[in-house]
Amino acid sequence: MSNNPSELPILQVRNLKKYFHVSKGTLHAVDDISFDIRQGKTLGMVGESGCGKSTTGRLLVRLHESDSGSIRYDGIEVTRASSKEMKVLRTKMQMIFQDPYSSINPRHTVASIIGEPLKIYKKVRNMQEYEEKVHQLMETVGLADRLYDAYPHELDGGRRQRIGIARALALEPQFIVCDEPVSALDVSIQAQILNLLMDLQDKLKLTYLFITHDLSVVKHISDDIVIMYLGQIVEQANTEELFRHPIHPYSQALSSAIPVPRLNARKERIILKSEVVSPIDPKPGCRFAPRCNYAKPECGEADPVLREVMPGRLVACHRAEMFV
Amino acid sequence: MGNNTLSRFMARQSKNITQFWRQFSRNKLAVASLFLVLIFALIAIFADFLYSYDFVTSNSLENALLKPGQTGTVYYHDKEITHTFILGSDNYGRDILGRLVHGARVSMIIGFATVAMAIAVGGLLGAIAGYKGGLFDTLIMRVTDIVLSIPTILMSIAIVAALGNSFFNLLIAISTSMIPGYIRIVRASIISIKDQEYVEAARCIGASDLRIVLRHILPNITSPVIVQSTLNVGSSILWASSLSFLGLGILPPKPEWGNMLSEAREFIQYAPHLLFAPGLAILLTVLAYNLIGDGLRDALDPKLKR
Amino acid sequence: MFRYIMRRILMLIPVLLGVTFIVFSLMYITPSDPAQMMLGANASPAAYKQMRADMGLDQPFIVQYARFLFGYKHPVFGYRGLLFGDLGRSYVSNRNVFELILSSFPNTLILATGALVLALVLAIPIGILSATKPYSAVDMIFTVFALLGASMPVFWIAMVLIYTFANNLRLFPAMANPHDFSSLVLPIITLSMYSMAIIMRMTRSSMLDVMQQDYIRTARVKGMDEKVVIFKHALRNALIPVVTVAGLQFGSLLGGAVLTEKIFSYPGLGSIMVDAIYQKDTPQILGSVCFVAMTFTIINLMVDVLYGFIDPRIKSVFSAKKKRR
Amino acid sequence: MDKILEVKDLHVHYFSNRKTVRAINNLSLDMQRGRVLGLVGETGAGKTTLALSILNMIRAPQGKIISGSIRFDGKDILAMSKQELRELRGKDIAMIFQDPMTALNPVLTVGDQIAETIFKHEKVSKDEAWAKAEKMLETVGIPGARAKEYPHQFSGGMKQRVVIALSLACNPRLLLADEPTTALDVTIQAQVLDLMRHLIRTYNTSVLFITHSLGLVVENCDEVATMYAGEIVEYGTVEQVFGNPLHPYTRGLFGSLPDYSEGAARLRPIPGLMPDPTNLPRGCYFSPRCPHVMPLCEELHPTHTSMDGHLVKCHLYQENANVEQPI
Repeated sequence: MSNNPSELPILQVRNLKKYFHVSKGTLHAVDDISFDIRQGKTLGMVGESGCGKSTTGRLLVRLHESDSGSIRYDGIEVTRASSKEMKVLRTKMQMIFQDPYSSINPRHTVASIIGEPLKIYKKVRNMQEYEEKVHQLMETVGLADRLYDAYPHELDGGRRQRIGIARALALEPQFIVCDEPVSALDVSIQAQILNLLMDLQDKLKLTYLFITHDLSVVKHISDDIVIMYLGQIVEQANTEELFRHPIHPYSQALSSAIPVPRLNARKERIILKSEVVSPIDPKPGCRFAPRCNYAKPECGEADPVLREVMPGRLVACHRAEMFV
Repeated sequence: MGNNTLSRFMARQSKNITQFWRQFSRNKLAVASLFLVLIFALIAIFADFLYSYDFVTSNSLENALLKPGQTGTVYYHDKEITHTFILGSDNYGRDILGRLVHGARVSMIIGFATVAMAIAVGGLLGAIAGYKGGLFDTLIMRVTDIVLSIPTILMSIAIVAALGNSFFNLLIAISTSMIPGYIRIVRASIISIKDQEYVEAARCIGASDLRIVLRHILPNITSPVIVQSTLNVGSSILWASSLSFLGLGILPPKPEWGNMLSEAREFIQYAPHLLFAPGLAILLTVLAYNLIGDGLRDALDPKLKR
Repeated sequence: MFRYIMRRILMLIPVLLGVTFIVFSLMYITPSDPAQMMLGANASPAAYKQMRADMGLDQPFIVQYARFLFGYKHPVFGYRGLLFGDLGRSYVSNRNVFELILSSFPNTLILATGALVLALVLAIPIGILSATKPYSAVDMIFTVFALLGASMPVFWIAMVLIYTFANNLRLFPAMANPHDFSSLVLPIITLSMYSMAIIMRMTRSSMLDVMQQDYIRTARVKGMDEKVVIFKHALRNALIPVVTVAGLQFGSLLGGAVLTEKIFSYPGLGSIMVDAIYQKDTPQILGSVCFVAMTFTIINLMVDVLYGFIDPRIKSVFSAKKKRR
Repeated sequence: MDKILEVKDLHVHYFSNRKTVRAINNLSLDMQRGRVLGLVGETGAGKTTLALSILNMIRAPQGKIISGSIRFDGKDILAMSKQELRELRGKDIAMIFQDPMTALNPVLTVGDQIAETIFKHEKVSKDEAWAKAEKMLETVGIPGARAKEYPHQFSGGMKQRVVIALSLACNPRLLLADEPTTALDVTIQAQVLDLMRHLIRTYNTSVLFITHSLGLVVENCDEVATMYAGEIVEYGTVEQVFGNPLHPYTRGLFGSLPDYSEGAARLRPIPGLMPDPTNLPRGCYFSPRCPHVMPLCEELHPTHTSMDGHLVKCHLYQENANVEQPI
């Protein structure tokens, strides 16, 4: 089994931290997280707004500088890569952004957006090769040829997102951070894009970090899942396992909150107390405790550690054994 | 295929221009203003063909304070000719229309030169403040605050007083008062664009800082700068006439709309036409630039596209 | 709130120092010779040299600037310095600069206040009316009127008003003085024209913007009368940017009444400053400009405080800061 | 059953840039008293326009109700005077908007915003209105003392509770809930929906529940209507529509959902895009995307076919109500 290349982690994150200094204090956006992403697989990263999932994605491709911790991609330390190494790394890891409206420059044509990485990396020798390559990328993501010279404002959200995907594919990367790529889209378009992403993964042997707040999407597309809450990972497992039996009380609540569009699927929702507290200068102790239906006084004392409570099941909860 | 690329590029540009013009031409007042400004520009360019400069600056006291349409005898190249003063004459017997025509040239040059200077300085400082941030930003914005807390007219007067009364110093005095505006606009636009995901995306595909500024940020801040500049050409003309009126800009006998009014002050009781012609010239010009600015604002606003 | 105001006042200090530095530098490079001015043209070289030394003009720039700030000991030309509230004496009239400013500033204040009040009283209702009927004939007329107001040179408005109402109709005097209200009518109208135009346009666009907001739709969905929607729900939100603009306008009216004051021969601060610049009367220029800059910044501060009363979001920023300390 | 709302042959157009956006096209819809009707559709289907039309809130010159009738409790809303409409809005019909962040006036206290509605519609003094506003806040789980606070002092979920309190303050007979939880986080969404379900049951309010989520419909609604390009293409009880979706568009929506096609490796999305509302196809609006398109579909616009109250607007069912179902 261990010889199977798909089981090897292509990306290893260890004790990653990112704090932002804001006027009210220190925002613990990403607070000491560690995880691996297996080659050719999809890791889903789930959490509610402000849990640090987007920051994590940006740290991986170094759009933000991390405060501490390590990110190893294919043996290269991303956090300390020189600008030369970064240039090489960028051809291997790319990102697809959330907002199909703000993530592409409104003043550039479809072709110049998709072709920009080719020009920067001088991947093509002449104009003819450039045009061929752009056409090929457009075909890969399902954009009609006639849109070559179109401007983004002439296109709908789904097509814009395809542009973003084509741009990310232009450098032929192996790893792509997908930051909520479908959450701004309507269901029928969302399904088209999800299918596209899965097809591309099969065809090009891509590895994804798939960031989303939508559990049904992540359940559909991911092989493994990490669930984040206020900058920390609360649970990490294989997708199937996690949805069959969520252990962390927060995972339980999330999983119960998925609205299932089937008759007789109505189930009891776990209703959590109050709302997410601020990630600015969090108090010690379990960050979920104020909303947890099972919290005990000791939960507010020490930070729970992410630990293996069952084979292959990592949970950060003081009372995890109760739910196993 | 290369040929194809070029023709497609041209087609794209003409599509953009057509689209822009369709938006702009919906504002009839702005189109009329553009027309007016073009006429004024032509008059300014061909001023010497319409009236010779010597003629509009030399005195002929026997023709003083003629009413519009009256004729008088003038000496021109030592010849005696009869001249119709279409808009009358001033207290030195100079032709008002002729002085207006030459004044248009001065105003036009001042308007464009000051705005160009302000864009160059203000744009650069604003771009540094917005893109680099941190210490540069603080420093530039503090100084801007300081300059803004001195009333602009006093600042201009003080600069002219300090540097001496010359055309170039007048340009400096006026453009200084506009620089803070450009710093703020450019800085604000850059900061808002810097937060856009497409700038992050550009960084992600390995674009350098220079490329990001030139290809992604600059094209997106031209619209607000163009709008601001159009409005500023108008206010610059207004400022110049105010300073000339105070005796700090263009001094008589050089023709300038503001100093024409300044000279007219004592005679308005007897010759009200001295008051109306230059005043209306300023009013119409400034109004036209304001209307064009409004029209551009609407036509260039991406929110109103399509 | 109090702490916030105190902090803002402390922040005034560097700004004012910056202003004095800029103005002082400008005056320093001005080609004028105060010593010559004091002595007249026929003074001997020795006397001239002595005068320059007495006035401290032979010192390097930075020393002169420091003396301006911290004072200068001399039996005739000495003064305590800006930081101690002494701005020295005018080279021309030999009067105390600060006293001169204090005697003329109230006159300017009367004019500027009158102009601002007139502008607000007319501009805000018209702006609201325009915004409630956008693109109607009424709106178009007022929009053109506002554009005209913003495009007319102040001195020209003044001259037209003088020609019409003073010279021909003889309704108001052509010269203004602070003790005669009827003489203030024309300068106040002149001065308010531009501000009125700006405030009108701002009120209109801000009101139009607010009327598009979701909470206006909420108010209508609740069945509120249109009057309540406009005056209770929309106006307070729309006024926030209007207050800023009005504050800026008031500041520039105080410092920028120069042209109006000159034309109406009105004894205000603006007239004094222009005369001082013409006469290269450095202490007078420095003193007046610093004074105006300070007034301007204080008005901005007052506008910010006023925000707190209109916009609760800002008030809570004040109190949040208080709580944290 | 007793109908609280009858919409007949409604047409609503918006006008912009010399183009006419046909937002609602020949729409007919009935709502039963005391029931929750789910209205499903994607962005641009005209869901919010329908809700605003029911309040007669389409404002000239941008938008106009071209024709049709809307009867609320037998009274024609489109024929009401402005005064009658103001009395109807907020009292008989209330609305909840999608985004709680912008739905509340930032410069007025939440108590004031609730109390003014009560004061306007009920014969009470200002003090009584305020007291009732505080009570309403407590009903939605917010301490009454917070009535004196401003919207920015509340979190997103709390704001939506305030909006709910506001809309239910005068005990309306009909509530139009326009994507009331879309802007909220999943766990907060669960809280708010739980609260809404409870209140609707308590007050016996009829609700038009607008959403794009089929999952929320099955959990919250009694009937469901699918909307596409400004018309209702399918209508029935939740059991009818979810048990046996008829219209190809409704089926397409189900096929697009990851959680529905559990186990299936691929989703089955609808190909193509929503038609341009300024340039709708001549025949069935769905025909360009429909997997079962027939020549007739491109020519003729279908009308409703009823099968035991399960309505569908599709030529496949036009000829014979018992036609074999296509897969």
